[in-house]
Amino acid sequence: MFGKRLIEYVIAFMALIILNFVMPRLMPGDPIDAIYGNELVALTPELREQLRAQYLLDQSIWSQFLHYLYSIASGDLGYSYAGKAPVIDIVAGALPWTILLVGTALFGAITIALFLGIESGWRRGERLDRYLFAIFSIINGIPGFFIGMILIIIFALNLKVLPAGGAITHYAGYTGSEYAIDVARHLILPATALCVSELSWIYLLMRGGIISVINEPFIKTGMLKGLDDRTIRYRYAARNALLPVFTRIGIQISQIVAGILIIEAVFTYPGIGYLLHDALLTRDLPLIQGILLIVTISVLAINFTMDILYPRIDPRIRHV
Amino acid sequence: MLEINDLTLQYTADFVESGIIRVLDGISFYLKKGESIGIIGESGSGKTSLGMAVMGLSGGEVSGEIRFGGVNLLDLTDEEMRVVRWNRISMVMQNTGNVLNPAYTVEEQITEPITKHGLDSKIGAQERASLLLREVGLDSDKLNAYPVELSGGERQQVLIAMALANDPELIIMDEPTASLDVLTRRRILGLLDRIKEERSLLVISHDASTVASLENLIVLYSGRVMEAGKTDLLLKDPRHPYTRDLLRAHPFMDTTKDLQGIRGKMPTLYDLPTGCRFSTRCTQKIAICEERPPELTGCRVRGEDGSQDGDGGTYRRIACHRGGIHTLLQVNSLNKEYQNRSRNRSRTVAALNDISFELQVGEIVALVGATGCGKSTLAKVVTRIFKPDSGEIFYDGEEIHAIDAKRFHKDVQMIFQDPLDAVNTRFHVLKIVREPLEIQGKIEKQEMIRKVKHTLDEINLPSDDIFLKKYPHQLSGGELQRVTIARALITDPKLLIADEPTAYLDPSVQAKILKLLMRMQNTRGMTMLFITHDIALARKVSDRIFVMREGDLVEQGVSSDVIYSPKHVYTKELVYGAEGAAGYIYKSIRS
Amino acid sequence: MYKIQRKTIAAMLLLIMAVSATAAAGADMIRIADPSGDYGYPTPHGHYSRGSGYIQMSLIFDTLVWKDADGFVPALADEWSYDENENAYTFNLNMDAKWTDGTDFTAEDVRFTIEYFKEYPYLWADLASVETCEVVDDNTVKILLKELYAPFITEIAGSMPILPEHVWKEVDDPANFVDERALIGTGPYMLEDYSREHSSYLYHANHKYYRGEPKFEKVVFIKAKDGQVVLQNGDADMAPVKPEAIETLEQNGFTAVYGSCFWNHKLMINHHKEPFNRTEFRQALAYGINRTELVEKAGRGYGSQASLGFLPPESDWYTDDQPAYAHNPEKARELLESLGYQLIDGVYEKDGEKLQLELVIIAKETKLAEILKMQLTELGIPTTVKALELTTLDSQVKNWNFDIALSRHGLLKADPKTLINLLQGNTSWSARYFENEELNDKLEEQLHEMDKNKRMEIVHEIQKLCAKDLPAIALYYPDYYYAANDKTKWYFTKEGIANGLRLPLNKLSLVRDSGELASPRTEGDAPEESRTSESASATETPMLPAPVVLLFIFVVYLLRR
Amino acid sequence: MYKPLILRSRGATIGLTLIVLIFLIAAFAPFICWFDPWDYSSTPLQRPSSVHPLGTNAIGQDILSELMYGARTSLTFGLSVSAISLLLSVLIGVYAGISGGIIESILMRITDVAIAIPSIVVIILVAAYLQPNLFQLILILSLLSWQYGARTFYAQTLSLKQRGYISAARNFGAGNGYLTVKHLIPDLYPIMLAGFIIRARYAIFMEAGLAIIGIFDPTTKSLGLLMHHAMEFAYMGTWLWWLLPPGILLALTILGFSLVGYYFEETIDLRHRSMSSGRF
Repeated sequence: MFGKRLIEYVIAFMALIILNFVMPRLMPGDPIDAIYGNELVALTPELREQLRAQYLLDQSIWSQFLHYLYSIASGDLGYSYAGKAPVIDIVAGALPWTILLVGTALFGAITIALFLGIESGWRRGERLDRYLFAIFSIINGIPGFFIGMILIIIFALNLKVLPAGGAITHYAGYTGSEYAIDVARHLILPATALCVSELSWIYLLMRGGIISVINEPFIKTGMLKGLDDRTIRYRYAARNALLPVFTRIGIQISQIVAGILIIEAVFTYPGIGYLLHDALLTRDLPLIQGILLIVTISVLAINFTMDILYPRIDPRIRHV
Repeated sequence: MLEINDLTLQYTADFVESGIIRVLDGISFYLKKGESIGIIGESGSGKTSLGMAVMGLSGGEVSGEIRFGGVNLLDLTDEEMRVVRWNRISMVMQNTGNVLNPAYTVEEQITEPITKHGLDSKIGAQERASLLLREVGLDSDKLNAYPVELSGGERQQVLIAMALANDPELIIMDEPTASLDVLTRRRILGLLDRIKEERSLLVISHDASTVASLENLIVLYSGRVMEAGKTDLLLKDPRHPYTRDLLRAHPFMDTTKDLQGIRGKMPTLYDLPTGCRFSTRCTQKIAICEERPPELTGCRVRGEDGSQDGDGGTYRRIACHRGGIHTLLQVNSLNKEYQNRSRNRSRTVAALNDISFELQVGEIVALVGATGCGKSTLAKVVTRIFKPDSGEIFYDGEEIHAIDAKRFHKDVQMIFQDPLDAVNTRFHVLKIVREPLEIQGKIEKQEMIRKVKHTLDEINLPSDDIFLKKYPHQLSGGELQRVTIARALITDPKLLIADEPTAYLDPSVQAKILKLLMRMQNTRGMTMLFITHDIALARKVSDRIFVMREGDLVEQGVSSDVIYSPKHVYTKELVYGAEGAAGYIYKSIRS
Repeated sequence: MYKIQRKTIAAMLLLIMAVSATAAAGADMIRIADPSGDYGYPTPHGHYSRGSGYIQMSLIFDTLVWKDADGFVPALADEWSYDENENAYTFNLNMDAKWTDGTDFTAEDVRFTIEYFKEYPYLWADLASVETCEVVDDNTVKILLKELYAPFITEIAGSMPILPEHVWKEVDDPANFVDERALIGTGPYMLEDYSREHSSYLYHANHKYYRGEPKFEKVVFIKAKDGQVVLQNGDADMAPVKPEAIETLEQNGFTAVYGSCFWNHKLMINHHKEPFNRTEFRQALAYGINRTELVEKAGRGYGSQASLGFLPPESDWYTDDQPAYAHNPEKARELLESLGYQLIDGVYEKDGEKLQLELVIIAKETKLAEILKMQLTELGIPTTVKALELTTLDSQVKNWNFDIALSRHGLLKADPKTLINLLQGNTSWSARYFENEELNDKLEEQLHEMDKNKRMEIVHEIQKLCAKDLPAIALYYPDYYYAANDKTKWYFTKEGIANGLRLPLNKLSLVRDSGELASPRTEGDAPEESRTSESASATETPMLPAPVVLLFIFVVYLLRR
Repeated sequence: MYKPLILRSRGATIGLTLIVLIFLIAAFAPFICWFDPWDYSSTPLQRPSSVHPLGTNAIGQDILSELMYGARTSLTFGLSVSAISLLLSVLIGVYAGISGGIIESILMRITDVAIAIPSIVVIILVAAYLQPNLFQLILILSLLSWQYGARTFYAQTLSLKQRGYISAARNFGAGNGYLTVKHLIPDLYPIMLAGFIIRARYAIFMEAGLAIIGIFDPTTKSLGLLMHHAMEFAYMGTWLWWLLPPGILLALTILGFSLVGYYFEETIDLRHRSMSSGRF
């Protein structure tokens, strides 16, 4: 079964690679223009020749493709002429910040959302549930950037307690704990915005999950066993509602990616998302391709890991 | 040990007019230490809610008392109740797919209540879990299995093992044998027998055979106790119409009669009848039944030999305004003699010789005997066609000759052997069928035709004008017999006497007519005296069988008893002699 | 359990308070913010080709001459002269200049730089016109030109960074030379840190700078999406802002730095295609388009109408003796009708064929395009707008596969050489117009006319021809606003920095004496400014603890319950 | 008085009311607005006034009119994407389910692969190269969002196939076409309806998301684009009447669709749901 899933992921990956490969070649004019065409980059004839040779544009489409595969395999994602650096280096510089932001926000979002979702679903119809459900239903419709901007307007622009963007205070000479606090200060707003916008749908998912298991007989069994409420809520209801919720989170990883993209752009947070946003604005196509490739690999890897882990977590899947 | 007094459970619901759904209503019973008790009833009767109420998990408003070990469980706080659960009372939920937490292994689920209640360490609990599994007959390698890996029977065993985990004094089991195959079911029942030796057991089931081995039985209907008592007595001789109907619907191995459902539907919980809950389906209801619900009181019990005998009511209680299944027809010491005038010698022949019996509301009694044994005479005496020489016949408590003729014949109708003989061949169908109504009078013509059509529809005859205008010779034997049945049914009789109604019909038509009669009996809740010479036929249709021989009623009893353990020599002859014939009939019905 | 939750929340809030309370401040430091931020490694071959990249590099590497708000000022060369006979420029170099590794700066370095850039071309200094460079003595170099070349001082002497020979002579891959030694220059600042992922630069002062101690100990460039936010937040001292933000910022003690006419929105016309190949038609378009309205709407009033000879009125080279094409629909109609078009139901038709244009744009210019579309449609030329991806647009324009297109470019106030790029260059924003022989000749001629007045005349002629032929229609010049606090005085450089960069980030603002030289302050200014800054901080101080107090009250409330 | 079932649920009633209101705004935008949203004749960047209740944008267009027309585009986009992708889902899912054999395995493998592909990546990639117009964007998004639905309909078809009346119809000699048209599709209507609502919500949200990062046909007016333009001036105090209203309208639209969607999800017991009800 994993074999089959793996093959699917490989096919999906190949499909994206092919798309990456074909798009510039489908564009009108010279693919070099499509790949590097940018009014701000002066392409000298020599450079153009050099690039043509580099991309084997004078050779058959197949050898071009094989070469393309080879360069990807060897970690060469192309060269950003706007950024004057290999794409892989640029991406590598931004990746840790994204991981920090996404890690904090998603950890927060998932923990809080699951907690609230469980408590709210368990108390379905009670006041707490009604309020939470109403609040998060509304937040669910608000785009993340919107939340971000409002946070900026309140906390950065008016109250001036937190920075409006960036990841660190540049050259403030902080070291050690000062540096950590500085990073944390910069992290608070974007992480909160991302957290809140992801929180809402995970909460709704979790609440729905709890509601769908709350009438299952094993919940009654748990109560009959004289277990305390919390054990039943977490070991019985949540544990069983969680698994489908996690699959859904896996499915909706695209949404998370989009959320990151937007939040990083709003907060000029120097991660992959902002990089992509900038690359889109400057049409730095090698960089766009490279980032998307990295994103694809990450998403596929996460999904595949979840696929592998899932049966280990859920005995129901294992024996179907 | 467990004493339940006037337990009432109701839920508020805003979608109901009354705002209240009453699930349990005034339940009282007690269970002594070490005793076992079964609760049966159709689904929706409140059985499971009763179990949940005892466990304190029914939700809703609970009133009354649930005394366990002297303490009213309803007075306990949640925390205190939590300690009672599983430690002192455990419950085996109905074995559905998700009754076990799918995310944990069997071992984790068995040990969980032990460790959570702080009874033992984790290791100790694990040892106990493996012990328990062996006790319920499972390999201990199932400990590491997840619920999805278990078969239905194994799951039931695990559930029971789990219920035993904290060594409770009382175990409540909800449908422990539902949806199990025969062998597994036997294994589980065996397990129940072992368990009830050590602790108290309350088994909830819709299946009477599951609770057959328990000491006491309670019959629950729409949240009220209908009947309660010793299990063996109750199963053999149900006194409440509901109990009887429930058992009739249940396929016991030794049942001879075809299965019959209980007519009508159970009332919905938010729209309960004000009177007796069973009144909407009862075949013997009277005015008071619809006015107020009956109390659960002691009742008389019929002895092994069919004689009446009273029991103080401790072990046998019943909730029925009419004191249980009502006797519709009571015949006491009936005698009738014929003067047989042949060859100038007049001989007195005893056609009926000191006949006594009872017919109860809603039952089918087959009167079996050879030709000339006095069956038809008895029928005619009972229907007031002949007068008996001596003896009394009470219909619904009244001496039949004192009853107004029209009223009597409205209630007591008869179907005759030879349909062609029994109808006026100049009459067409409409006339034939409406004749009793015309005789009864007081009815509009249109209403009469409507009733005729309705009755014909009921017995699957065409009701169009062409058919109504047909004459008896235009009809087949089966059709004609149906017409006579329609004629008999049109006055809504309470007692139907069918005198060899299928004697002139070929087997396949006979089968259809019999099915029809049984269906009509069931839906209309009639009492039927079915007269036949064929004991095999009697076995299939009747609740009880009377055997007659030369004017004597030699044996009467529950059909299965009569068939499987005939007591009278003549009965034995009939039964053994009929085996071949029965086989023949069986085959012809199938073909 | 609820107690625990309350405590957790309270603890988190306390943490936020603690974290919020620490605020950053720098004393002898100036922070400059910009939305794009990253400009590459600040060496000639390492920086991004965009103008901002050049600015970064210019802090480290000095050129021979430089410009301030009023024109050329000495840099590495104290003085310079042109010898007509030899067609050569002679530069007397500043002898105090030293490389930051301590080595003396000599004439050899200049010669080496020219040779090096000939081998490894540098986008910002086209050395095609230079024949050779002779070292006269340690302080003097003479640069001989191949032909007469008017833009020499601007384009080469004023733009070419001088490299240290002793470092670069071994370097054969300058783009990837990111050694510390690559950062040895003669400029006022030295790079301390460059972070690509944060798009930030940190420079510290070169205390041995030959033109005096730099004004700031540290200079920081950071990336910020919105200039107003970082300024108001105190995270930057200088940033580009929206014109509308100026008022608010000025109330907060910031000064506006304003520049216009450096940048141009332009309508490209496919003059290879019917009917656009007809001058009258193009003129009709020019009359039909209400450029005042474009300034008012698309530029929200912050900008000025473009002149159709391309050079803006603020340029020294501008002439007003050219057709202005003031908005005149009647005239446009006249011209169209002269071409045989008839207005039927509000749409011009010729030979039964309705006029219908497609305006191709990139997404960013939607608003401008919307207005143009409405104007043309109203005139009787129904126009549709199609947004394309930039490369596709460029490709279509280059292949003459379009009707009209929106384009944009800068370098307007630079040396008139820019006209050649605009009219005959090979870029997608060039009109590539070769039809007019006279224009072709004049363009060539001005490049080699060393006499500024004569050259001026030729350039005026060119503008007239342009405005008549209209190979493309310049629409309007948006204004550029920056805001800064009073740490230093910023200005837009005359004719733009180096080749005409439209940024107010002249490094002279960061060097004390030259900055003061360039814009001497009046006596009354200083106290006023200090007062504003005081009042600004006075209003800000109570703002800081307010939320902290609120949070604290909330925490107390939570714990008490 | 008869009350439709859906109106007995408070959430669904609120949701339905919201959707109807927004539909009315969108449908009657040309009659409600007293400004042409393309008309730039007013002074740019005005504050709200009685003439311009939400002020004007950077080129002097009336923001309220833009908002109403924007709702139009957003709804059109959402509903079109929803309809097309639903059609694809049903076609592929039902066809795979009813055909069986090689067609089934091929189609479902394709579906699984499509599920594995992160759609946002494809959209950005394609948009970066093509700058698609409204119609193309609808197509692209539809082509990228059918897969989850296809799984659901496939599973539903499989379970429906087991039903007696399908076997009975087969016994009477019904072919796949007949079964699909007469039995399967009508049986799937409720799920299709729920799917349609869920998808529409997703597409409307997606429109906003894409427009905000600059991937949307800029020649149209949509809620997302309105916000995209508003963001540029957000920090100048204009956000209150420029950024907030489209944000709120979007949130309300999504909320409306969500509430109705929840109602359907709860009503139709989607036990074998693999359908993504999410936004992306």
